[in-house]
Amino acid sequence: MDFFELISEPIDITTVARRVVPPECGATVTLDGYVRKFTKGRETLHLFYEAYEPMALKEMRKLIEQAKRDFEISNVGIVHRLGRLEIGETSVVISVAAPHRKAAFAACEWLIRELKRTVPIWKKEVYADGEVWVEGESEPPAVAGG
Amino acid sequence: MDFFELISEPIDITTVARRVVPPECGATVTLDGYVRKFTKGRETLHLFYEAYEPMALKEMRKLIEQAKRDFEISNVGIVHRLGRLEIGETSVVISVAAPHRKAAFAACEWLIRELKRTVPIWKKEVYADGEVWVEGESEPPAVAGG
Amino acid sequence: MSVRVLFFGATADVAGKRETSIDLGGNSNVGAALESVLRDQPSLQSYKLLFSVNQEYAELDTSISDGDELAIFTPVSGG
Amino acid sequence: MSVRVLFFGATADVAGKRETSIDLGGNSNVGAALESVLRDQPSLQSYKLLFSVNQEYAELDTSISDGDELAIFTPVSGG
Repeated sequence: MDFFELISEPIDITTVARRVVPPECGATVTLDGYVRKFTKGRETLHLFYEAYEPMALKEMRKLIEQAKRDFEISNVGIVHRLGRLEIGETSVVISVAAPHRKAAFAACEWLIRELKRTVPIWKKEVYADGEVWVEGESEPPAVAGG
Repeated sequence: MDFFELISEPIDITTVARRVVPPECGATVTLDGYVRKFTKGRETLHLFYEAYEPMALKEMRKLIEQAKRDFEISNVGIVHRLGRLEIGETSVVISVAAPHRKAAFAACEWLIRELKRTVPIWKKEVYADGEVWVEGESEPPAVAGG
Repeated sequence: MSVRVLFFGATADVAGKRETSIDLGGNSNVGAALESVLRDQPSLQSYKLLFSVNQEYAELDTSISDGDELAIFTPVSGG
Repeated sequence: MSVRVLFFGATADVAGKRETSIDLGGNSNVGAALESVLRDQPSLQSYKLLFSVNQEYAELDTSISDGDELAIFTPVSGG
């Protein structure tokens, strides 16, 4: 019941949140990330997300596997949208269902932090006077095996 | 744009999550609590929630005010459902929008913990062979002014 | 003086009603009101009870005035 | 041996293409492949670059074999 997807259509967060719910669970924590209108005072008109799709899906799968090892959670759903997004539209949803909400909060927070660090997706911000590919601020992941 | 409601109809969590989003924000964290099928191995057929409604709304308002003092968040929405709920239906949704997700996670986790401790709502679990009003496990709130 | 008393959840089931009214002397408090309620509803004694006066959490020594709304309930279990 | 090279986001814009192919001697690694790419695309040098080989993160000393898929990109910014 875990899932990870890259889609080009709008994300319905209720659907994502509901798909991770097993009968024994008590709480789902959902992170809904969306397009900001202002970044450092500059107005964004819209955004464009691009992924290295097969690798992004591999990395999303790894994140879910790691989260399920490290936290007492039942199911994880991750959906990231690609292509052009308007202001306020959801770019990413991460839902974590767990018997106890504490683990769901911790795992969801860990997953979004790691997703931004490891999943090969890039965001282009489009302004009235130009556009910029945003460079991630986090350290790249350590390479297993080198 | 904060809101707090007691409703008897099903809760649509996307709507709740969206209502807290201001243009400057980057993330919304949503806690979706729902009816568990099994509690301590006993099968629940359905649940019933009752509130001391005017006091519950007062306490919900206080929680939001406190959260906005203590965390760097923009908006909070809390919707708690009352009446009969079937297994898997959402009983409570808390959505917190913030410029940075860390504060949204922290505030949402604090809000659900405090809601369960302070907001006068009671849950009745109905089993095949009886029903029980669940007694809260948390300490009652300290009285201001005594 | 007269005080309105509300019950919810378990306390409403035990009391067999959701609301009652009690008469108290002047300068009363939650403790005195509770004693009066328990005379009618001794079964409530076996529950852990919380109180509010006019929809604010209260303790046994919180004072009560004529027309106040006292609620008696078990620890909350919403969420 | 031949290696397929993919670019994304900023690196695709700078390279002016999303994909290319390079020829390397045997027993090569990411560092050698990068040198080859930079000869054609020197502007990439001003970017912080990450690498993957066959869709797994790689470093400069990660070895590359014939037919491998090398990707060159800037730090990711999804979410």
